[in-house]
Amino acid sequence: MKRRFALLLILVVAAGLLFVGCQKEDAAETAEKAASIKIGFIGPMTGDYANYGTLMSQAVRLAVDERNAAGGVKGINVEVVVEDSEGTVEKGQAAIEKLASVDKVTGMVGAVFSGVSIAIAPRAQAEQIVMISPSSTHADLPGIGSYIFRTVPSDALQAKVAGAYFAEELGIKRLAVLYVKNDYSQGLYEEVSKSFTAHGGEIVAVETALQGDKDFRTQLTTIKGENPEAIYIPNYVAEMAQILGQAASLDMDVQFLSADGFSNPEIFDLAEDDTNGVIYTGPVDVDVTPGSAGFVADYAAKWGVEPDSFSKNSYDGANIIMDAIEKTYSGTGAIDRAAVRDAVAATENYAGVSGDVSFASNGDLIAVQGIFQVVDQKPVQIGVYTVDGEDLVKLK
Amino acid sequence: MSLLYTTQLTRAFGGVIAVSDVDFAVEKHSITGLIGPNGAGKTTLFNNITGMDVPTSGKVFFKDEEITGMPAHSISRLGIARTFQNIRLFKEMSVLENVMIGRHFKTGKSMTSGRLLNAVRSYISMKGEEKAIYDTSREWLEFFNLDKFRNESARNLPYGSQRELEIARAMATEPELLFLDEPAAGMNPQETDRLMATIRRIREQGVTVLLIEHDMKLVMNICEQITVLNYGKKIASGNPLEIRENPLVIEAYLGKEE
Amino acid sequence: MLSFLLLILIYTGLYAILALGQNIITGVTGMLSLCQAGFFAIGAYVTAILTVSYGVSFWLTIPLAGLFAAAAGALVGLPTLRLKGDYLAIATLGFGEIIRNVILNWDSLTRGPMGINGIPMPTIFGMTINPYKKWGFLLLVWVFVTIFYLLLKRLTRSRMGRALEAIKEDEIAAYAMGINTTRYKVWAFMVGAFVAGCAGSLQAAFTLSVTPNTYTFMVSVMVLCMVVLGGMGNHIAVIFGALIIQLAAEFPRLLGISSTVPPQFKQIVFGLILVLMMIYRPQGILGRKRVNYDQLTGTLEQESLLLRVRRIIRIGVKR
Amino acid sequence: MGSISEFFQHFLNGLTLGGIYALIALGYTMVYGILKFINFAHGEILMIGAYSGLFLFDYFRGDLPYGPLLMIVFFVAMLISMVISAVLGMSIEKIAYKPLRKATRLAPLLSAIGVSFILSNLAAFFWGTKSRKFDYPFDNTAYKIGDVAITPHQILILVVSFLMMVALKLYIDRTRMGKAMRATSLDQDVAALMGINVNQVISLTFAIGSALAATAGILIALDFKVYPTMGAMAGLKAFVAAVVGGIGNITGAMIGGILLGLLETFGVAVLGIPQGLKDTIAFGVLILILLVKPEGLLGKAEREKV
Repeated sequence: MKRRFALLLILVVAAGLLFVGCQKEDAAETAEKAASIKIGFIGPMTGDYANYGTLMSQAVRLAVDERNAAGGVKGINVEVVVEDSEGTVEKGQAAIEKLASVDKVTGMVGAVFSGVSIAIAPRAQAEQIVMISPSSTHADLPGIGSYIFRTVPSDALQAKVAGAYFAEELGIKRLAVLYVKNDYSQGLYEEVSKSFTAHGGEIVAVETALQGDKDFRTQLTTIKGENPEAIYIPNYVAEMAQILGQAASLDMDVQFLSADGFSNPEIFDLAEDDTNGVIYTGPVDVDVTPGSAGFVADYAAKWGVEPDSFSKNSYDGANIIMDAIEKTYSGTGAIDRAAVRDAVAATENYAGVSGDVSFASNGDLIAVQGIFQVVDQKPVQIGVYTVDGEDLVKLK
Repeated sequence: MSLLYTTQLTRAFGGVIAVSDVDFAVEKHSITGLIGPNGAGKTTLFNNITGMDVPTSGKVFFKDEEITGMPAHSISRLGIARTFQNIRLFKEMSVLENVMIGRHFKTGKSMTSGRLLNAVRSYISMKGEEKAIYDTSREWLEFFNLDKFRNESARNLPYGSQRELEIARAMATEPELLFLDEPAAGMNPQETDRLMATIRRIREQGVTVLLIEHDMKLVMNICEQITVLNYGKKIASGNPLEIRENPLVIEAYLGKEE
Repeated sequence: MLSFLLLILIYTGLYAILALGQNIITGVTGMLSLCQAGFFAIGAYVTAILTVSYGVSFWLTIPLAGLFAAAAGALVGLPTLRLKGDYLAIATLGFGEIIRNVILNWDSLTRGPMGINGIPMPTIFGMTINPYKKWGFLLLVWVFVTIFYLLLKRLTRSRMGRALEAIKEDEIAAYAMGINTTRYKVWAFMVGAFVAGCAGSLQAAFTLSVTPNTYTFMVSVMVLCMVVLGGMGNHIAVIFGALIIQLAAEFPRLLGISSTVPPQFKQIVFGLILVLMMIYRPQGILGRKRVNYDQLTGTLEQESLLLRVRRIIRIGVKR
Repeated sequence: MGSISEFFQHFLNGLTLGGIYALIALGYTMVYGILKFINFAHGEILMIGAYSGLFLFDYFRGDLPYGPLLMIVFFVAMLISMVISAVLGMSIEKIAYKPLRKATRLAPLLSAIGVSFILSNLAAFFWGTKSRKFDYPFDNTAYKIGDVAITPHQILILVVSFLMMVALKLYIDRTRMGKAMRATSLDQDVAALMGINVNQVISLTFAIGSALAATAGILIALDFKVYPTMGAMAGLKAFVAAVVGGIGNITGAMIGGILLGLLETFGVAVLGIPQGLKDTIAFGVLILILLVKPEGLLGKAEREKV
C-alpha cells in the first residue's frame, strides 16, 4: 500500500515536471514569434465581489481591443491576460506569479482591493512590471515601489476634501457614520473623521457592519436616535443601496453623504429614487473630459452594462501602459521595462476618460476631487475641489 | 461482603421511572444474573452503575466506596468493565487494536497527573510501552481463542466472535467486576455453550461477573445469584432454584415466555 | 512558469500543514470541525503582531503562534465537545467566523480590515529567506510539513492515537474502556489548532502582510476537502489531498487557459470534482475500504426493532 | 438607547430579520429533519428561486401599475419559481445525495458544498455577477405608528412566514404523506419496513423544502436584491435558527428564527455588542442551547441508546 502510494506520488510529480517542461517550450516558441505584447489584469472575477473585477476587466479588454483594431502597438497585437484574485491575497499572489513568470506581461492593471495590491506590489516591483491599480486607495500603496501607480485618488485626498467640504461648505456640525469593516470603507471613515473634526465638526455616531451584511436597520435606528444632520456612508454599491432603501423604510429624512463608491451607476438601478439628494465625492465629471462620453457608449455597447468610475480608471490605466510601450518600443521584440516605467511615470495631464491623469513622483495620482449631488437619479457635479495642506481649495 | 451494591437507586426519564428504588448487590467472585422482561430497566441499571448515565437518586457503592455519578472512564479505572447490548466494537480497527484499547489506562502513568509531561514521556518510551501493550493484548486474544483473527477488521468477525471480542476487550482492562449486557443475544446454541464455558473461565481468573440475559438456559446454568426486575422494581432475588419458583417472577416474566 | 509552480508548492505545503492538523481533529478523532481557518488566522496574526510591533524574532513566534492557536483550540473544544456531527460543524464554523470577526473589529491590536503590513523577512544564520525568491521558503515550509508529518504519524500510532481513533469509532465504548474522552477530544483540538497556528505563522512570513479576509470559512472548507479527498486519518494521504486541491484550484492557470475560459469555470469544475468524488470514492483517494456492517451480520436486534416499530406505530402510519 | 419608539423600532427590525431567518429555517429544518445533514446547497436553491422569480415577474408584469392584478402576477411568478426550485431540489437530491445515503456523514456534506459551488457559479456565468433589483409588487411606503415605521414588505414577510409555518404544520400533522415524513425522519429502515416509500418521501421533502427556499428567496430579494452569492451563508443563520428551535420542528424553526432576529438586534442595539460581533450572538445562543437543551427549544429529546 505504502509502496504503491510512493509510486503514485512520484508519478504525479514526474507528470507535473514534464508538464512544466512542455509549458516552457511553449513559452519559448511564443517568445520567438513575438507576435504580441501582453498586459495583465488582476481582480476578483468570482466570489462576493466578482462584479467589481468583471466591470474593470471589461474596461481593460475594451481598451486593448480598441488599440488592436487601430493597429496595435507599433503594429504588434496587444494581448490581455485576466487573472482571478477571488479578492484574496493568496489567489492574488498566484495571479501575479502567473502573469510574471508565464505570461511575462510588461504591465498590469490591478489589483482591485488594497489588501491584495499591497501584497502583490513587491512582486510587480521585483519583476519590473508596471502596476496601475484602478481602485486601491490605501495610503501605503504607491510607496511600495517605483513601478507602482494608481489612477484612483488616495483615501487621503478624497477624505480631506470630503471632511472639509462637509464641515465648511455644507455647514454640517453633527455627522453620523455607517461604514463596513473593509479596508476601503474603514480607510475613508478614519481619514474623513480626522479632517471633519479638524474643521470643527463632531462625529455623533459611528456604526459598523460586516462585509456582506444586508440588514442595516439596527444601525440606522440607533443613528436616528442620535439625530445627526447627515450620515456618511463610504461603502460599496451593494451596501449603500441597502442602507438608502432601509433608511427610507424607516422613514428617515436625513442628508446622506458618500464617496466614490457611489459613482457606480449600478446604484441608480438598485436604489432608484432613494439616491436623490445624496452628495458624494467622486472623480471629476466624466462629461467634461473629451472621449469619456464615447467610452461610456462603447463600453455599454460592447458589454451591455454601464461602466463604473473604477472601470474608467482601469481603461485609462491600460491605455497609459500601452502608450508607454508604444513610446519606448524599439521594434526589436525586446521591451525595455525600465523605459516603459519611466514613460508611465512621466504621464502628465493625460486626457483620460476618468479625467486628467498625472502621476506624482511616488506614483500616486495627482487628483482633484469632484463633488456630486444626485438629482432625479442623475449625478450632477456641484464643484471640483482639492486641498492645500488641510485647507479646501475650490477649483470650479 | 458485597463487591458492589446500590441503595434505593432510582432513574426517571421525565415522567417515566425506568429504575425505581432498587437495592441490588453483587457478591465477590459470584456470577450474578440480572433478568426481567423487556423494558424492565436492566440496561438502565447497568448504565447508572457504570457511569454511562447518572441516577436521579440513590447511591452506588463499589468496594464500599461511593461511585455514584462518577464518569464512566473513572469507574472503569476502578475495576468495572462492561460490554454492550448492541455490540460496540471499534469496527474499523483491527481485532488486536480493539484489545489494545482495553490496555489503554493500564499502561503508562495515569493521565491525570502531569499530562503534558506524560505525553512527552510516553512518546519517547513508546517502544517499550507499545511492546507491553501488544504482548498483553495477544495473551488476552489467546485466552478467547481470537488470536488468529488479530489482523482482521473487527467488523469482519463472525457475530459470535464479535461478542467474544467485546468481552476480551473488557477483560484487557483487568477488571474486578465484569458487566455483560446480553452476551448471548443472537448466538446459536453452540456459540452459547462456548460462551458459558468462557464466562466460567473468566470467573476462574478471580473476576466477578454480572450479566443481563434473556437466554434462561444460560442464566439458570451459570448464575449463582439472580435478581429480577420488573417495571423498574426489584421483584425477587435469590439462587436459580428460588427464582424459578418465585410466583412473582413466574407471573411477571417466565409465565409470559411459556 | 517555474516560479509559479514553486508558489503552488509553497501553498500546497501551507495547506498540507493545515490539513495535517485537521486530520488529527477530523480524520483521527472523527470530530467534524470547520474552524481551521480561525486557528490559521490566529497563528498569522500572532506572528504579524509580535514581529511588527514588538520586534520578536520570527522563529520564536512560530511556537508562540502555535500555542495561542492551541489555547483557542481548547476554548473552541471545551464548550462544543458535547456536540456531534453537523452540530459540531456549525458551532466550529461559527467559532471560526467569530475569530475572524474579532480580528476584524479589534482595530487597536490588529488594525482591523486594514491588515498588518511590513512583516520582516525571516533570517537564518544571517541569511534572509526572501519569500519572493521562493526556494528558501519552499524548503522552510516543506521542512515543517515533514516535521509535522513525522510527529503526527508517530502520535497516531501511539497509545494516545489509538485512544483518539477509538473515540472516532465508538465514543461510548471508548468512554467505557477508561478513556477520558472529553480530555482527549480537547487535546485533539489543541494539537490540530497548534499545527494550524504554526502554518499561519509561516503564511504571515511568506506574504509579509496579513488581512482578515484571507481566513474565511472557505479556507476551512478547502482544508476539510483535502482531508476527505486524501483519505481520513491517513497523514500522507492528506498531504496528497492538499496537492490535489491546489492543483484543482489552479488548473486553469497551470494550463494557461485562465484568461480564455470564464472565471467561473474553475469553481464549477471544483464543485463537480467534489460531488463525483463523494459519489464514487467517498473514502478518499487513499482511504480505507469500508464494508457495510449491517449486511454482514444481517441481524437487527430484536428488542430495539420492536421499540422502533412501536415508535412508528405511535405516529399512526398504519392506515 | 433612546426613546420608547426607538425600542419598538428595534423590536420591529428584529422581528423582520427573524421572519427572514424563520422563512429559510423552515425549509432547512424539513430537509435536516429527514436526512440529518446540512444541505449547504439550500442557499443556492434559494438564489435560483429568487432569479427565476425575478425573471418571471419582470416578464409577466408588463406595465401593470400597483394593484391587486400586479399582486396576482407576483404570486403567480412566485408559484412557478417554487415549482422550478422544487424540481431542481429533487434533481439535486437524486444526483448528488441519494447515492450517499449510506456513506459517512461527511460525504453528503461535501457533496452539498460541491453542488453549491456549481450552482452559484453557473448563475454567475449565465446571469452575470451584478446585483439585480427585484421591484416591489406594491407601494412599499412605510406606515407610521407614532415614530415607528413599518413597511408593507415587513408585514408580508411576517405574514407569509407565519402562513407557511401553519400550512406546513397542518400538512405534516394531518396528511398521510406528512406522517410518512415524520416516520422516515425517525427511522428510515423501519419506515421502509412499514411500507413507506422512503425514496418518494425524501424526494417530496426536498421538493417542499426547495419550494419554501424559493419563497424565502423571492421575499428576501425584494429587500436584499438578487445576485449569485445571495444564498451563500444565508442558510447558516437559518440553520442556527432551526437548531435553536429544535431541528425537524416546524414551529421551532419559526420561533428560533424570530428569537435569533430579536436577540441579534437587541444584542447590538441595547447591549452595545459591536455590530461586527453580531454573529457571536447567534453562535453563542446556538452553543448555549445545545449545551442546556441539546434537542432545541421545542425538539423532542432523543437519547442515544447505550
